[in-house]
Amino acid sequence: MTSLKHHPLDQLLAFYRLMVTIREFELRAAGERKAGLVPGFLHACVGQEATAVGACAALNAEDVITSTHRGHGHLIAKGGDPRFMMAELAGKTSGYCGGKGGSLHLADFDLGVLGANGIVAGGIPMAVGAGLAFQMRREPRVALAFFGDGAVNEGAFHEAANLAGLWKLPVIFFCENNLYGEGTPQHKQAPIRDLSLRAAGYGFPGVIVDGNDVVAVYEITLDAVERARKGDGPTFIEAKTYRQRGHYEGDPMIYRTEEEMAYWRARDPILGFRKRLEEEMEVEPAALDAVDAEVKALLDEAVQFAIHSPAPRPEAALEGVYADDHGGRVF
Amino acid sequence: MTSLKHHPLDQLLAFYRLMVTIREFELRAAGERKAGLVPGFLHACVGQEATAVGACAALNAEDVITSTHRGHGHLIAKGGDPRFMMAELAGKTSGYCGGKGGSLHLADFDLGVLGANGIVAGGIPMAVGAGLAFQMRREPRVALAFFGDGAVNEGAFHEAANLAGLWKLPVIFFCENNLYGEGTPQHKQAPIRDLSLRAAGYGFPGVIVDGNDVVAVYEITLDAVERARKGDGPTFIEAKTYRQRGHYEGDPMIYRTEEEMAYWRARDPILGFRKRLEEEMEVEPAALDAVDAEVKALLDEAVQFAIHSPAPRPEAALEGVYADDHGGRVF
Amino acid sequence: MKREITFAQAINEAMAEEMRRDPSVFLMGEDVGVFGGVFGVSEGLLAEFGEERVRDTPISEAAIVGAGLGAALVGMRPIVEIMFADFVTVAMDQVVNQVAKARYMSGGKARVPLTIRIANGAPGAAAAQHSQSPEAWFMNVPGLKIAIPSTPADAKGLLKTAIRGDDPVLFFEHKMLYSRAGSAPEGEYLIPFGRAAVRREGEDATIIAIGGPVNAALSAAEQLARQSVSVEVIDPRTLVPLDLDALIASVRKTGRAVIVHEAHRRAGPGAEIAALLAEKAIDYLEAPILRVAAANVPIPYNPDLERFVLPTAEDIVEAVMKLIRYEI
Amino acid sequence: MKREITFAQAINEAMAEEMRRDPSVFLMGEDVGVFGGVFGVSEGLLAEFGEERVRDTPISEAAIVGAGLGAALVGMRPIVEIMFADFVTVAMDQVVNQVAKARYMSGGKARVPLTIRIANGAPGAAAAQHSQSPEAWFMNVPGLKIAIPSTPADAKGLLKTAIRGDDPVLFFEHKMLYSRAGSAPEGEYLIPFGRAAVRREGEDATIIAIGGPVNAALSAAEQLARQSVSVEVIDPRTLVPLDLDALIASVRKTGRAVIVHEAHRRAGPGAEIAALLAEKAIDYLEAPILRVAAANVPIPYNPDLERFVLPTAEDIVEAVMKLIRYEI
Ligand SMILES: Cc1ncc(C[n+]2csc(CCOP(=O)(O)OP(=O)(O)O)c2C)c(N)n1
Ligand SMILES: Cc1ncc(C[n+]2csc(CCOP(=O)(O)OP(=O)(O)O)c2C)c(N)n1
Ligand SMILES: [Mg+2]
Ligand SMILES: [Mg+2]
Repeated sequence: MTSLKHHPLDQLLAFYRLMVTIREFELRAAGERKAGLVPGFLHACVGQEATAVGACAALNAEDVITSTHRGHGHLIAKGGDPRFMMAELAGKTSGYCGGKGGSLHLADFDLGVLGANGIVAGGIPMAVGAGLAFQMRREPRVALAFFGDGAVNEGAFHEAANLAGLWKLPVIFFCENNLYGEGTPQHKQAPIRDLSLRAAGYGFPGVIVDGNDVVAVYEITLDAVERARKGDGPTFIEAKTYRQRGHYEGDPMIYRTEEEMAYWRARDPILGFRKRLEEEMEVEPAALDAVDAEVKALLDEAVQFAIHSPAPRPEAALEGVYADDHGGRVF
Repeated sequence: MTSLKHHPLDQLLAFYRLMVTIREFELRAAGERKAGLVPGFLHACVGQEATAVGACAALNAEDVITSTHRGHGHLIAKGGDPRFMMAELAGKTSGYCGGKGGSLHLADFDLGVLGANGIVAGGIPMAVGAGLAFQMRREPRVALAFFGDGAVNEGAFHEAANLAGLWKLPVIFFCENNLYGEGTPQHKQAPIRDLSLRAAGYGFPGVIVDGNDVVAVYEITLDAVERARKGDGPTFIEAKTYRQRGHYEGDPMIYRTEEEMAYWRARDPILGFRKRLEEEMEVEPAALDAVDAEVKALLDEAVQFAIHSPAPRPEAALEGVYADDHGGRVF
Repeated sequence: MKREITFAQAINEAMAEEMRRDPSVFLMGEDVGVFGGVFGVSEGLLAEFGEERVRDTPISEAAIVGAGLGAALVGMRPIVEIMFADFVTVAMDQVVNQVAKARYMSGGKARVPLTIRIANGAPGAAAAQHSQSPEAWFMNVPGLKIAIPSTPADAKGLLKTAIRGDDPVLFFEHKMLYSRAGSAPEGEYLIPFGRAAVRREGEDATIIAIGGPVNAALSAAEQLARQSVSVEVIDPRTLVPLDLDALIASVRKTGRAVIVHEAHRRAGPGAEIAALLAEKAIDYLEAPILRVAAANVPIPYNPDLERFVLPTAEDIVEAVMKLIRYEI
Repeated sequence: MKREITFAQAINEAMAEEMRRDPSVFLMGEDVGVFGGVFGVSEGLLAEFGEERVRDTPISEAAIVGAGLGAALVGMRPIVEIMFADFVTVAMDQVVNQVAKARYMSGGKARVPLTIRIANGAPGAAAAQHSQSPEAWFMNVPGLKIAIPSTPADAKGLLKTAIRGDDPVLFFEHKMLYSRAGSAPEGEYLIPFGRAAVRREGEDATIIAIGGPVNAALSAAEQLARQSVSVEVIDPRTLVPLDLDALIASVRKTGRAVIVHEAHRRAGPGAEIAALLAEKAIDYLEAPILRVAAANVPIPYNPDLERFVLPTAEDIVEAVMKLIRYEI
């Protein structure tokens, strides 16, 4: 386990706050889905907050990420505003995508979030393209692609990894191996347990990290970012983690055992980190409680913001398809 | 280098005959293309005869292969009749596909040749499916997929390899690494030189063989076949070889040097093997000359057969799309 | 005997019956086994047929479809499930270049008894990558057959025909139909391809409705009946082959045609049907051919926007009334 | 100044001019660099612009298209070449779900200045996997624009517009056009999307011809003129947006329409055009709308069979004559 002492307390507290924000966002979103504010699919990343936060903490504001169907955490970690996120989930005009994208397509180009994605592995080539642009323009930026253990078996991952390895692009392949793709366990999706093994076939390093240890994730991503900025090319980071909730909200979860879930809940990335903050960094529980309370207030506000934001006019459905729609003649 | 002595002379002579047949077929086909008998694209495998012959010799008649755009050698090695092949190249009814497929789509299901393919890597999943059927039916058959070094960067290869590795299917991934995909050298297509490295990512062995040594190819494929039949799953065989002619007939070949070509011509699989037959097995040159002559006669006959076979009626174009075309209502 | 079952159950039953009947039939796809299919369509099949014949796969659509083809070529009758039609894009080469053409390219020798089940349509607030209806792309790919049932009975009868046939079939199942119940025969029941069903008879206009929106068409017809407009509703059931004769016969009778589907309007299945009518039935037409279909924009997430984009019963009523009122 | 250049040279020139003008424009694809493109279209570009901006790629179409999208999203203007239209199938998800929808899904925020050049059509005896014309699939995918030029001048003018625009464009180049010469302006020359070109004026019938077969349509018109049938030939040049007004105006004048393309007839681009005419121009029509297109079978290898399947000038003449002789 990495030591917390090497890191400024401020930063550690920021990690904590972000992880709690993500957790709280997911729980609130799930609740609001039941309550009817959120109409669409939700894929919560509860249990995986450390990967999002650790990885994005290693990036600069100018760096970009591509995300997945389970992307709320990535966006929050990259600076996303829970208000605009919740409003998007509610399909409101004030949402990140004006209500047209929903959870699966959250994007904020200003924050360098090129988009969540409804297609497993669909966003990975995009990250490679961003990395290519950065390399061509001699910009010291990197692109980080988040994806799951299931995505590693899609052709798009493979082609993208090969291209990035070949051209030594500043791209980080960040795999959140949470042991399942929907209801199918990872071991029934690939014949290997350590997916980072595949990196060797693309000519770049593959490393494994405890995905529930936010500092470890941060440190290992920093290394990869440095490599990428130096022009040494991609790194495949495999973060071993676990999704604590269903694949989607409403998932009956018939495919896994209570023991397994309990095992992983005992390794919860937030509770564990909180404990370490208290023990290793001697943070007062009250200080952390205060953070929790602030986050709750933030999320209260986000929900209120979403509720009170206007719904789009139905005709807005016809806008935003093209930069130039030739006066509507393109429809 | 493997010793010839371990193999019956008959078999070695059969290898020789098949390799010469392939070479002769390619040269005649190229000639007939210039002469006008063959209208379509041709991708000759001159220089790669040892891979086709060595690999297919390790298979039984009931085993199946999938092939590529450079598939004449594979078909001949699996028992294809040069007459029906040449007739297909000429677009005649007596051709393997009745003139509808041409070089790119040669297939003979009776011989277990599931088809050449115009799509790079397109046939690999098919081989996996055949292997799946064999496994499900408890048949001791294997499926071997031929593909090139370029194909290894397509998503279809990756997905197919993962599936075969996962399900331990009786499939052999046979990569003919001839150093180029069209005009682009292998080292500009992937960051690794030994593509067999990728097998580890799919949980099965990857092995390398001198693809210009027919006996070595035969032996290594036999091992893979045995593994597959035992239920131990796939093997990735990477055969290092070289295509001596253009990517296609007519290729200006501006992308490679005369030195490189000369280097590989000096390692010609047929000339080398012939020399070894003469030296190690003490075969009389005259005996080999006789084989050459017989093959030439066979190819003369094949060309004549193609020339004198009837062309299809134009309306035949509308036949053979469906097993049941609902009295034509499906068009 | 008829009884009420859901569309999903009908599909389940068709698969189960065919798997019992023929050991070469098997199912593979993502989460079709333990999970029973994300829409519950394959529930119980794993228990009855075991892991070998009800196969959970990796997320590798190209490999799965290609493996289905390979297995079919050596004598199996695979059923491959594509969870959302949007994902067929990752298997597009296998469907278009391999599956569809294997037979023709081999000079008519290959037999490809492969059924690809594809869940299409908008399930509601699923946004642009989980709501598509790409049937028309495949109508443009000779070598495929396309079934698109709208009732449990048709789903059962057409799927059994698809599985037993020797040609590759894309079988589109609209997600909003899965939970709809309807009567469907027990046991052996096969519906031939290429026979449209007249869902309702009428005199004043023909609605040709495809897949999911057949129900909207029927409710539109109901509303129109109250306004004394008598509408015939025809469901082609298979797009390839298409029962053009039935469509022409109806248009000949009514003189007016509205085509309804959930695919985007531009170059959707309705384009082909309209073009065929404009070629073969123009003399019978007393008014323009109208299409009621998804607007030419990606499907938005917000349900109000989505409703605005998708075809509704009101849109159909309006289109029919436009034709009724039309004067040359 | 006008001079004669080939279609391939026109495309080359458009790319070179735009690359000179804007450093964010670059080209990537299989063998576009050292080889100069398998059809020679990018000859000389590597020498002028270097390996960074003229990039030979691995055989990984999904990654290439996706990388083009990613680069576009962060400010580049990539041109991606798909060597044969048949191969766009392996990149289908990227084109359909990512490229086409990126802007809409982000609420109109993404800018996707990406041009995907695709060689379509049958080059002769190339068989079923190297001869396809899949334009119509993409007409059914909102978010894309589609250009399909038939002359060197149009190729140049439309490609420059595509590269400079902020929307993703699929740019279809018929392989048989590459070596055809025609006059084309030197230097700056941009053609707006959505403006059809009247290639020949006429009174008796309208031929709407798309891409490669525009030439066959013109030669059919020539033959028909000798039989005193005056035919108007219209080339839409872009399918999305489509210049429907121009098509309607012509049909209004002639009363007869034949649509010609090399895509398969069923659900090809002509289906949409016929459907639009059947909706908006039915009152002007004196005869059925006919389509002359590839038959609904995979493209066969044998050249005689291929000719039988593909649309020819004779087929067009026959279709026009059928309309001329048509009596209601
Ligand atoms: C191409 C494609 N196939 C299937 C799906 C359906 N699907 C959505 S998420 C998912 C599982 C993804 O697993 P993984 O990559 O491990 O991510 P996780 O859900 O575990 O975060 C599947 C199969 C999809 N969205 N896209
Ligand atoms: C999907 C796809 N992309 C591109 C092509 C064009 N193409 C045909 S062969 C070839 C090179 C293949 O290289 P490799 O796999 O090494 O086989 P080789 O030609 O060397 O035998 C390419 C790019 C194709 N046929 N299919
Ligand atoms: Mg997972
Ligand atoms: Mg090669």
